[in-house]
Amino acid sequence: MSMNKAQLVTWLGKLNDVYAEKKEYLTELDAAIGDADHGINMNRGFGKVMEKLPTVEDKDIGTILKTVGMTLMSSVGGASGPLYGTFWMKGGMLLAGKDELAADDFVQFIEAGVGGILQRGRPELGDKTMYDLWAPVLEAMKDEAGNASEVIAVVDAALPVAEKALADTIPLQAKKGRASYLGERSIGHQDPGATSSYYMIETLRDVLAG
Amino acid sequence: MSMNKAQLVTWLGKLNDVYAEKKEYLTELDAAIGDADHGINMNRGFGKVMEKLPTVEDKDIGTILKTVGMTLMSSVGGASGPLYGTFWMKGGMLLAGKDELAADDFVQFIEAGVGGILQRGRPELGDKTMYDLWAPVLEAMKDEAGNASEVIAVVDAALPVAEKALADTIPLQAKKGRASYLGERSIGHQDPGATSSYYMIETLRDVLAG
Amino acid sequence: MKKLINAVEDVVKEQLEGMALAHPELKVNYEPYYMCRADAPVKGKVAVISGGGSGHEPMHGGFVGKGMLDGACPGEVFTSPTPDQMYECAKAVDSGAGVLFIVKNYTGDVMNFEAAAELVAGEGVKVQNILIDDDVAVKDSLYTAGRRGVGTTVLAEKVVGAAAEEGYDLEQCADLCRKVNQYGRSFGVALTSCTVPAAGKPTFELGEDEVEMGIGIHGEPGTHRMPIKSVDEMTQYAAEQIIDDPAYSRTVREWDGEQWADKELTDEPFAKGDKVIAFVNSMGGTPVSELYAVYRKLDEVCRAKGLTIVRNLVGPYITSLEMQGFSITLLKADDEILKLWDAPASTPGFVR
Amino acid sequence: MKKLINAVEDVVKEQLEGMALAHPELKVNYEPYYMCRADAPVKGKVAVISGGGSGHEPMHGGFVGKGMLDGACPGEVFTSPTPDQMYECAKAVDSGAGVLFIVKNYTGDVMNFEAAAELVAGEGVKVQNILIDDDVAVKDSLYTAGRRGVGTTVLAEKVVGAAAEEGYDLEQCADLCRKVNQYGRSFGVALTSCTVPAAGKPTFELGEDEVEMGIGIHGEPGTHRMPIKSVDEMTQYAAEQIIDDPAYSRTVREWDGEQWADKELTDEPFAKGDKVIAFVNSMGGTPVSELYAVYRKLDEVCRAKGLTIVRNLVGPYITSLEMQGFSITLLKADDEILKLWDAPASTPGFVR
Ligand SMILES: Nc1ncnc2c1ncn2[C@@H]1O[C@H](COP(=O)(O)OP(=O)(O)O)[C@@H](O)[C@H]1O
Ligand SMILES: Nc1ncnc2c1ncn2[C@@H]1O[C@H](COP(=O)(O)OP(=O)(O)O)[C@@H](O)[C@H]1O
Ligand SMILES: [Mg+2]
Ligand SMILES: [Mg+2]
Ligand SMILES: [Mg+2]
Ligand SMILES: [Mg+2]
Repeated sequence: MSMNKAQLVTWLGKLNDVYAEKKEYLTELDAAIGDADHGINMNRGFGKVMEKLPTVEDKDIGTILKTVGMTLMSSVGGASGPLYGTFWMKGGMLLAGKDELAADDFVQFIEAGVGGILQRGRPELGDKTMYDLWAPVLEAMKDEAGNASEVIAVVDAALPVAEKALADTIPLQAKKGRASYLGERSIGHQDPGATSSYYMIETLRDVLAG
Repeated sequence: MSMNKAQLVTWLGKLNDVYAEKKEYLTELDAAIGDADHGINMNRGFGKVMEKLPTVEDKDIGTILKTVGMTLMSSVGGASGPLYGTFWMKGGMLLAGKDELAADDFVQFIEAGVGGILQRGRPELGDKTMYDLWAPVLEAMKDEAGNASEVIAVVDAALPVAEKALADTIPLQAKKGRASYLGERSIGHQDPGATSSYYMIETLRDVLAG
Repeated sequence: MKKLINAVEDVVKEQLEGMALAHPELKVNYEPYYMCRADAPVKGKVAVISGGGSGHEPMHGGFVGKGMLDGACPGEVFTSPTPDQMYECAKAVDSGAGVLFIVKNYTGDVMNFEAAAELVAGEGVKVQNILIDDDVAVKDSLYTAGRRGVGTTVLAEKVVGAAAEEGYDLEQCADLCRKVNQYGRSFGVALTSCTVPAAGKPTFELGEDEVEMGIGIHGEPGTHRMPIKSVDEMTQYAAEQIIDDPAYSRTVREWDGEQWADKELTDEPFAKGDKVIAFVNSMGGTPVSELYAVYRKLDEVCRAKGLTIVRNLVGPYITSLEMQGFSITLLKADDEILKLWDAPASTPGFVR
Repeated sequence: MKKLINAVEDVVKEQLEGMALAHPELKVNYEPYYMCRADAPVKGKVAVISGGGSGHEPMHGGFVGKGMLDGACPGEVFTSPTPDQMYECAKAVDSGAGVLFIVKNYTGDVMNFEAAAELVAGEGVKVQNILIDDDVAVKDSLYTAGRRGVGTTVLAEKVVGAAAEEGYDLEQCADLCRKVNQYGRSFGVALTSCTVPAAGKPTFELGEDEVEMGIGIHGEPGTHRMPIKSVDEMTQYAAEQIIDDPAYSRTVREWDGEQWADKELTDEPFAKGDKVIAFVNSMGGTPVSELYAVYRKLDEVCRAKGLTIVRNLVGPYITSLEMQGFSITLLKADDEILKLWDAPASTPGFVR
């Protein structure tokens, strides 16, 4: 089964709920190694997405994704704003005109999005950023999509990888973003951006599972 | 017996000790209804008096008193600086050329000094200031001097009056100086300036008693 | 006590040394303390001098320079300076046109400046003492030492300084200063206490959720304490204390050239249609960003009351060490005051 | 949390409204947030824009005006602004001579300004992004996001703003800004933490006797904590971190008109005989009086190291909300920089 527009809209709505619920938690993660705003930023951003969504709900998936990206870009701020903004916008540019996504389309969206993160933030593997989650997730998705699988299978395959990648950010020393100023003191904390990225995958899995 | 120059010098030296010892206490009294500096001010002032004293010790009593007044005037600051400065200076102007003070001279010194306080601060009886101590003290001294008494008797007569007048400042509401801003909240506290004035009389008594 | 200081007894001296190093256009004298324009005396110009306890910086030392003060006399922290300071300062800056002392109405300041005026007059120098007593938190003058001198002092130093620069003579400067004082009213709010270095601990204790209303500038308690409210509510309260303040009468003592003479003064209340200069001041620890939230509401309250803010000043100008809090000053501005307010000034703490 | 605020979500908006009311010479836009000179675009003049999280006031909004910035883009408190702000601001102030973005080196600011530059360039407007990365507390650039942009930003806005006013073209402005950044170094010390309104509690806990050394400007912890020392000791430490800092190399990304290009930059260390502009800054809650104690010692250390302070700036210019503490910035001053430093400026937060 492919992923349709209704599912995309549900995903965004649930993400908004999740970031509202996890606002404090994400902010606490960011307080430990950053500046205590990541939860506030994500919550503000997806709140804005909810405001914009009704105006594009009946448009194609590409338009919706682009709108999400532009909205995040102009409301989240900080490091995660341009990263997530670019992530969704790149997907939107790629999927212009589509009303549903096959597994291949979906993986291309993620690949384009991760490419956007790379271009904007120039993270390297092990820098303790959201990229440390997206890189293995993208690999897992590609592998699964290679089996001519469905979107839900692709996400299913990615979820345990994401879970592990998230935990794997804990022992890392940050080398990008604000957390890098802490040097060795950044070790032992889970990366906030990787955590908010993890919720994207986990929430999508819930939506697709129905 | 009259009061001689050596006794005056001893008095000043002992006053310096007293204000050093009572620095915190006077400051606490001032913290309650003023700005927490009276002890610091008096201590600084008499410290300066000690520095200046050697240069005038062999001069006449008038010169010594004037020097004390000018030194306090230019080192104490706040309200008490000009008040005590004037107090001692007025005495000094009156007693120019003298090397010892008969009871009459002494009472004239105090009378001139209190006149200086009145002129500078324009306190009224019951305003909760040092004047509430000096006014009855001056009366008691005059009465005793009227009996053709000695300086020590004059001071002896004044001491219990001073003690009572000091305690009597407690229930008063301040109407002059910083404490007046507290309105009714100034009631129940002993006036710092009256307290430092009380030490002048008490210390002189000790000196004269030998 | 967390402060950028060395030994407590050197605080004032070392801060003056820092000012002297940073501002060669000032002359700093250490025995006794005063600072003055390095180019003083300025020929033919009335010399304007102020002073008071330290701890209110940039006032007064930071306002020494062309267009404001000729000299300033700093006392120990929160303790008024002594007459010898004003005397020496006056001698250093008097050009023959006389000296105006701007004195904040605190018993200590008043008496020390009076003693100074007598000394200065004794040397044949023309001198005038004008009081600033603008703090509406003090209601009566019969049972207190009268209203304290607070925010209006800064505005008076600007306006009278400009007048002296323009050639006003001593009497004109004194009249103008008296008018500015009578046209200005202030009210202050403390969010935190402050610590006098020599004392080592905060002057008063304030709960985590409390503010002190109607404070002066020496960390003294105010008229009352209340739970912290929104900036809108606190601003409205402060602004109304000022704007609704009725006529205020008291007796002041001024030097008439020969001796001290009592003078009855009555400040008229603000009236609908008045133009005002609005001054929102930080007590030292409140950042300028928060002052703009005060200004926002103040503007609204003024409009509602029929006052028009025609100029403003927002920042830390008359402070109480590191105290958090703010004060509001409104000064009725006639054409003379406005023109002088707009005149150039070049000092460490105020540039126009 | 004791602050002069209403609802936490309105803090930035209401402070901007206050600024707009107090400074009619600025235009404040709310959707999205930016402020610019009311007389922008200024014909033929390069437009200088900066921006960053709020909470550092008067920087940047307080530096908008003749001789400094054409526009400023405030983000939420301590959160970098978003590209649409810079885009709209640039469109409002560009006169055709192009736009210079002065960007403090924080990942968020860098990425948002890069996105903005792409948008602006996409409209055919000439644009340049120049980074400020002057905080010597960050030692290496290989294992971190590189040195943070702190005090030198203020000096760059003054100097480059003056250059733009004098007719420098975009490339000259960019070259000058890069030079100022390379000539400037800073170090900061916190005595207390600060509270982001939306967070409601202090960002870090600091003991009654502790200070945090090597801080940035967002309440982030520094390089290390130590017991509070005398102002002389803390100043000496900070000054030596700056003056003894060796050559510093890193790669920056600049827009070459078509695309992003990496550039290797090396800042040379200070050398005996250098003239410097010394900037002693309050983090917001430290009063100016204490800054002069810092300045006093800084002057001594500079002399001992063979540097001559030829100009100075002392006050709260780049703050972290109500944090107590200070930072020192030294900027090597050649004739070009000095001339532009001395040029007039007329903004809410800086007047010459
Ligand atoms: N250069 C970078 N590349 C990729 N991700 C980054 C980079 N820098 C920071 N991040 C991510 O951004 C997150 C922080 O986001 P946020 O707190 O919203 O922004 P800021 O750090 O500006 O306050 C980090 O946890 C990290 O995952
Ligand atoms: N107008 C006045 N007349 C007489 N004594 C006064 C007057 N005002 C204040 N005092 C005295 O001065 C004392 C306070 O002195 P001090 O604390 O040194 O000065 P300040 O109040 O300026 O800090 C008061 O306790 C009171 O006795
Ligand atoms: Mg963050
Ligand atoms: Mg006192
Ligand atoms: Mg005092
Ligand atoms: Mg942030």
